[in-house]
Amino acid sequence: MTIALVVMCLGLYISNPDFLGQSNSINTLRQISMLGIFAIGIGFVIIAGGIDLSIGSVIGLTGVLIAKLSSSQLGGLGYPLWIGIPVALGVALLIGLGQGLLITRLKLQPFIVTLGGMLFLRGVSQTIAGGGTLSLGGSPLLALANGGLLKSGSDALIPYPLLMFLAVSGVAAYALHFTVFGRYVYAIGGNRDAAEYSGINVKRVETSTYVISAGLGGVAGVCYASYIGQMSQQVGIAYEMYAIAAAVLGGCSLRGGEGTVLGIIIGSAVMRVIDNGINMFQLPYEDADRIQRIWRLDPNWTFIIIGAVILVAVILDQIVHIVQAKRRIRHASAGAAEAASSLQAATAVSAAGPPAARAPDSESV
Amino acid sequence: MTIALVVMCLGLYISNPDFLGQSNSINTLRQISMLGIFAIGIGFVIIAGGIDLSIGSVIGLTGVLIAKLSSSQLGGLGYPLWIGIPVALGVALLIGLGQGLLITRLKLQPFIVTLGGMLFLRGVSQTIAGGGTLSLGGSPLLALANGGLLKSGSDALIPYPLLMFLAVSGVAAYALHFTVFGRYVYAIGGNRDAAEYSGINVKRVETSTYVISAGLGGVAGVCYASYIGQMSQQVGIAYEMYAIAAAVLGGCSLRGGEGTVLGIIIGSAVMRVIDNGINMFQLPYEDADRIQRIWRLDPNWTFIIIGAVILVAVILDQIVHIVQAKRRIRHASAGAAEAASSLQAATAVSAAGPPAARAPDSESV
Amino acid sequence: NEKSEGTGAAPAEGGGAKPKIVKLAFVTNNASEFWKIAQAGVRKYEQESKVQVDVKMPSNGTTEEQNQILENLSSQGYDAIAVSAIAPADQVPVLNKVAEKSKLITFDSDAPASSRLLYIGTNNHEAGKALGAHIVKLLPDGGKMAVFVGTLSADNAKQRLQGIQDAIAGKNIEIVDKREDNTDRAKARSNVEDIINAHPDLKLVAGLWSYNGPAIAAAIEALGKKGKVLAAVFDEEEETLTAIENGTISATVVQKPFQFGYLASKWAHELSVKPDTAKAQIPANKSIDTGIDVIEKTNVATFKQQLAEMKK
Amino acid sequence: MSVAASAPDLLAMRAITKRFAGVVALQGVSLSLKPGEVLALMGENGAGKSTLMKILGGALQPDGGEICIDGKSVAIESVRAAKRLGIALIHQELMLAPNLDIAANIFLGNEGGATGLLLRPLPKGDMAARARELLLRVGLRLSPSTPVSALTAGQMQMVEIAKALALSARILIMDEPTSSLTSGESEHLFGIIRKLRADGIGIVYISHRMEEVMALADRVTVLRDGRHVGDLTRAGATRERIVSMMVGRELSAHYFPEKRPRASTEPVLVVEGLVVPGAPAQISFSAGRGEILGFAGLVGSGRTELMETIFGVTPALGGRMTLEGKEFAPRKPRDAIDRGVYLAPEDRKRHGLVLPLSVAENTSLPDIGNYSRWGFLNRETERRVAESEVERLRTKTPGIRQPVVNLSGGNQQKVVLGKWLAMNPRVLILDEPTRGIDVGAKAEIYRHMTALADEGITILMVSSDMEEIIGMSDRVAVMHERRIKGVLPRERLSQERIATLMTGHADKEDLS
Ligand SMILES: Nc1ncnc2c1ncn2[C@@H]1O[C@H](COP(=O)(O)OP(=O)(O)OP(=O)(O)O)[C@@H](O)[C@H]1O
Ligand SMILES: Nc1ncnc2c1ncn2[C@@H]1O[C@H](COP(=O)(O)OP(=O)(O)OP(=O)(O)O)[C@@H](O)[C@H]1O
Ligand SMILES: [Mg+2]
Ligand SMILES: [Mg+2]
Repeated sequence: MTIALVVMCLGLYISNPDFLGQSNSINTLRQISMLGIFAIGIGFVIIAGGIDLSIGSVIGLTGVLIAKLSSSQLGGLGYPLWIGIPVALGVALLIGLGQGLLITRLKLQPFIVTLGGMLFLRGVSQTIAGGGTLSLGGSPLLALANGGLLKSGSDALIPYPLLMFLAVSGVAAYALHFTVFGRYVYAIGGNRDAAEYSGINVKRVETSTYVISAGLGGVAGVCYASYIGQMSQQVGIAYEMYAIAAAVLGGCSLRGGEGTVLGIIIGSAVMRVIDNGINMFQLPYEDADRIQRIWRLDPNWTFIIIGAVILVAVILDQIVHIVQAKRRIRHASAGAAEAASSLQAATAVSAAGPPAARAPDSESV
Repeated sequence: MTIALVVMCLGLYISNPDFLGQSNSINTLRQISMLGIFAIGIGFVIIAGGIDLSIGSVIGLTGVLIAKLSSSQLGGLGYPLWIGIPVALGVALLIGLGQGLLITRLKLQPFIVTLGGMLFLRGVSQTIAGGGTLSLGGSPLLALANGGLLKSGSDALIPYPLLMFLAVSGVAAYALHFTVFGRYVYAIGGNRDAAEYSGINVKRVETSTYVISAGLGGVAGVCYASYIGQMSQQVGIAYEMYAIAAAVLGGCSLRGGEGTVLGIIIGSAVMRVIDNGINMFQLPYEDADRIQRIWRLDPNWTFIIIGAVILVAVILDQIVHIVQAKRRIRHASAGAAEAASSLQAATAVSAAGPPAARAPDSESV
Repeated sequence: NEKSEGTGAAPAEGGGAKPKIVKLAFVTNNASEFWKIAQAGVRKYEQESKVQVDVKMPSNGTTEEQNQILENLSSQGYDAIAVSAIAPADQVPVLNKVAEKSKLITFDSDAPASSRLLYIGTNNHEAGKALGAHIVKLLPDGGKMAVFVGTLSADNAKQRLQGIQDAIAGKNIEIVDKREDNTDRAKARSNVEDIINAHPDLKLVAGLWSYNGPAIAAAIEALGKKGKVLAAVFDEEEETLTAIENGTISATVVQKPFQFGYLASKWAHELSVKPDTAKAQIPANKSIDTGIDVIEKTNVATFKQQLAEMKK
Repeated sequence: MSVAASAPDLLAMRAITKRFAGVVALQGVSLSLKPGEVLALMGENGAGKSTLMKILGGALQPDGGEICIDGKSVAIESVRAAKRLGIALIHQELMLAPNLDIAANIFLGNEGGATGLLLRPLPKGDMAARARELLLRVGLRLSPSTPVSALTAGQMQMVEIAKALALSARILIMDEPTSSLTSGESEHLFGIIRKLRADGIGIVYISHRMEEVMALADRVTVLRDGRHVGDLTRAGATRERIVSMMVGRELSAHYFPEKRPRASTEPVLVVEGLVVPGAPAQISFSAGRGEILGFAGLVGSGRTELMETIFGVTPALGGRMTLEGKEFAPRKPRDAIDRGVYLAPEDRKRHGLVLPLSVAENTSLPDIGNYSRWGFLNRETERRVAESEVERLRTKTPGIRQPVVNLSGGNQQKVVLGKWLAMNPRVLILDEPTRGIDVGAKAEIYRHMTALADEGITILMVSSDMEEIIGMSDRVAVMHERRIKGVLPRERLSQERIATLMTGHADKEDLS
């Protein structure tokens, strides 16, 4: 996937050097950061073999709660942010806990629990916002998404969401790759029974992944509230799909047990660069009247491009993997195969098949 | 889930007898039918252990294609319906084939392939519709969703979509429960490798499930085109979620290998009765001024109710299952204890029903 | 012979047949802030006349959902239904079916081909033209502009855009890009940022849907392009008005949703209880124009005040 | 329940009862264990051995009865509780996370450091070092960072043993630890067990290999149909006695059929220069009509992967095969099955069975297309076939509609065999066919194999059980490091010769 990302960025830069201009780079980094924060959250759940469809609604609800509690505008209660934000994040964590407990204690399917949660929480957002919009106008929260460190002109070179993303990535990478907890997450995703029989408190660890997911959804929700400046139940719709796509592009398998934080970061970047690229891509040309013109993507093609890029990226990625695996096997059998071909090349069983793994059809990406 | 459905229907009938009135019953049945048709399609995929997120976009694309090819309105090409419908359905089948081949031949994850497909196809719809809306005004197709058999007043007692749904259910139930193909679908969902080792052409069968899913998505698309009367890329958005929810409510497991056609029918009915119930539910009361009033659900609560009903339904369903399983164990042991009085008899183990699984924490619903 | 409940202090009609409850419904095309203002109008009328008007909002804003709501209301025997049709041309069969049983009024978005009795609202094409005229004023030397919207396929978006295009025709103003966000508000903002970055010579951005205003204001401010990229939008979101006050957005064209709510309720009620007199009062063109306003820096303060009154 | 002794029992299980839906797995079973004792737990397939041990290991909860450790009554409500009490259990079925490496699996749930705190850092280096030690101890020469998904069943089994050893438990339960190990590796394990015994560890040992029990056990407890039928001391435990207690009647302990005269030498399956994907050498051999060709080799010697290539699971990269003189180049299992070449895989849970499906559905799976008309399931034939296989192999199941997930390990294995026996094989490949199968059923299976061979069916039998290899094979191909080191004809079969070849010491004469 890294290759795909580099190719995309290069292509976009060639087509439009503004792609790597200061302003667009900062914006894209901010977008990647906001997606990445909750994609990492959902990554924990996916690696442990679950799924969390409610994360988009959690993002929305966190923002709506903050707006409701801390906005000084019409409809807001006007409490200070240091009340609004912790309460909203607390609610997010409780949602994760509730869903996690339903899934682990009652042994319900994560898909349906978090689908129910997604709808329910969207309804809660809608009710809190009274079906309308809550404005955060004038709130100091707005500085979060828009400000940052190292001011240069009107831009902050390191937007705060990027800092938060780096912090989240660091902690997540540590937790997932260097702690006992992370080891358990992988073990549960790889073989739940084996984990259970090894004495791991599977339910607790699994529940934690939902708490982490919802918690990071909450953190992302704070960022989005700040970025959008006004909240309604519309915010966050379908975000779970972007997060899942980012995780899967980054190497997570929905069967569980696979994926890395770095991969998810790259997956998030791919998703956001596609989005940004659709707006940035351009081709200068000269029309029949010899006027210099710039060709841009028709907005109707947006989805075609997103879909096609995702498909092409996973297909290429897979082909690279298959070719590598084949080469490795060929290499291992090199001596034998040569001797065989010299022995009776004519009747030789054709050596085409890609016997990637031991299982006849293990899938990847 | 059947119990949940009956309780819901009863409650709604008590609150508002119009719920079972002729007009509402027919409307609700039509809604159930249209959802049920493609929920059964996705059911094949889910039982075989896959997932199809593109079905909503297939529904939209089929409709858009029919409108483009056969509408006599602005933007339509005006070909007769007997060209438009088969072409659109053919395209749907080809989409299913394409996705199925990508998933099985390249061993890509179904989630990401069909997510890419979902976005791509929505873009195709949008491009075909030129970013706007294609009207089917005046097309005889409109009679499909609105007409039916047994006219009574302005209503047809048996709307055509219901007939189609019954036909689809019958054929699907036959295919899934009474044919070798259906057995293979369950085997693949239960253990893909073991199916392969048993000589099942796993790739072919799996690909077929995607073809079936897309094909039934196409059939549903025809119904929706007729029902809505105009098509744009907006039609079908999020329908895959309803279909998956219906299948899961109806007893399919997203791990594969579980589910029945009857269950999916009931799941579809639950989903649609919730939707309908939100509009039908009412409580008459007298307000402070002694004016007769009717309390209805605040529209902002829609999602809360849908989400809550789904959650409550699966939780109750699971509790019923757990209690039943316990009772069955107790029952079995009572019988066995008697039998055990003679050692010989104890060897003949009672042949009672399906027990809970051997794995420490198998999940259901 | 139904017993009236409660204490002895029963109202006069107690003991006789209960007065029939008039069932009235006001069906919007989605759930948004805009309709909260309309709802305020509905509530005001409810208080004045002591009837109940049920407000229904299709949460997803799809035609299918609205059709279902309409069929539902009609099968419950509603006396009058007011609706903002999502896809007027294609909902004619459903609307006509509803009109058979109930008094049907349209508001906000008309369905002239149906047998509705009356339309209350404004003309989105005219509203677009009004904004377009304002854009021409803002860009006397012409220049490039971009348009942002949820989905271009929506009727009101199409009409507003057409209005703008009609007004700027021949004025050397070019629409270089149109971007959809599919109601994702974060995308609404990042689209504006991207497009401003992709077109360094962009002069003006226009937002067609209500939340595009706040998104545009936030993007322009974050990019430090205030004054360099002008903005003209629709509707009266809070941030939009604030942005007009501080000059980030030049103007917004607003409808009068409160009037939709109030007038639609009133007509629905009157058509139900005294159909003959009410029908006689329907104007010949079967429509009541509630008009539009262009809000600029000069009149934004007054408008905000009025709005606050209405939302109370 | 004799064995009175002065020391208090390390472990005492009394009147344990366990019911499943449809089955009473255990009824009032008692068992005791002393420190430094090896207790063999014996019983037919489905007798309740694994269930009893899972209760002890905290993986199942009993419906009744009492468990005492050091004379104190304890409740073992989870695997964690069992570990706290010093109980370690090697499960009959492989229980490893395939996505993790060997070291991670060995220390799963036992990572060390401040216990209880989940966010403590993983002592990776420390674990790798200790894993290397443990691997050495069990005699597995692999790097601790090898992913478990790349291991063979035998290697995984040894990882399981290392994992249990890492716990330093007081009570060690081994549920068929040697079912996929060869004699050399088993011997190695016995060495470990003897050392543990000397250290005062109490060991419960379950196996269907009688000679192991004779060699190891201090005492034998026998279960039958979920009941405790009795204990035998070392002195009183003879093969015959154990077997008759297990099956409830006298049964000849000698279960290998009479060696029959070598069948015709007409070759049926000829393999020439076959390149198994990933293997460093070509493989050639041929198997004749009615021949049982055994494949011996150490764990990981490449027998399973060779069989999978012949069966078309991982198509060959080169070389040539002929079946009855005609080209045979399967690209997928269906190709092989259509030619009458069947494989009963070694890992029944992964490759052999669709666990949620019933006994009948699993039995009919490969063949159902052939006796169904127009794709319509023929349930009647399915039932008949399944019932006759259940009867033939004496599979213990509450009924043919029982999901196989609920059967005991040995009975699951019988279902795997039954599904191929129900069809008409030309070449039957059996990879560890009697893995986890009890003595009575083993004899049964051997009888069937002989009968099939007599009918002219060629059998390739991979086995790690030396007795079985010698007792059943007409010839034995011995593999080492993914090559065939030699093929021994029947007259030259001996344990020593096979063992020499298995460890890579070629013997010129044997290169036939
Ligand atoms: N989860 C379960 N549900 C239903 N029945 C079960 C379950 N687990 C075990 N059984 C039944 O309990 C009985 C005892 O099984 P167990 O696995 O203890 O046998 P075993 O003695 O270990 O046999 P084997 O030698 O084949 O491993 C069997 O009849 C089996 O079918
Ligand atoms: N998918 C794979 N990836 C890497 N190595 C593999 C894979 N499959 C098999 N191997 C290696 O191939 C070798 C042969 O394995 P195989 O299963 O054929 O041996 P075996 O003789 O059947 O051993 P066992 O008795 O343990 O089953 C082993 O060294 C194993 O590590
Ligand atoms: Mg067992
Ligand atoms: Mg093997």
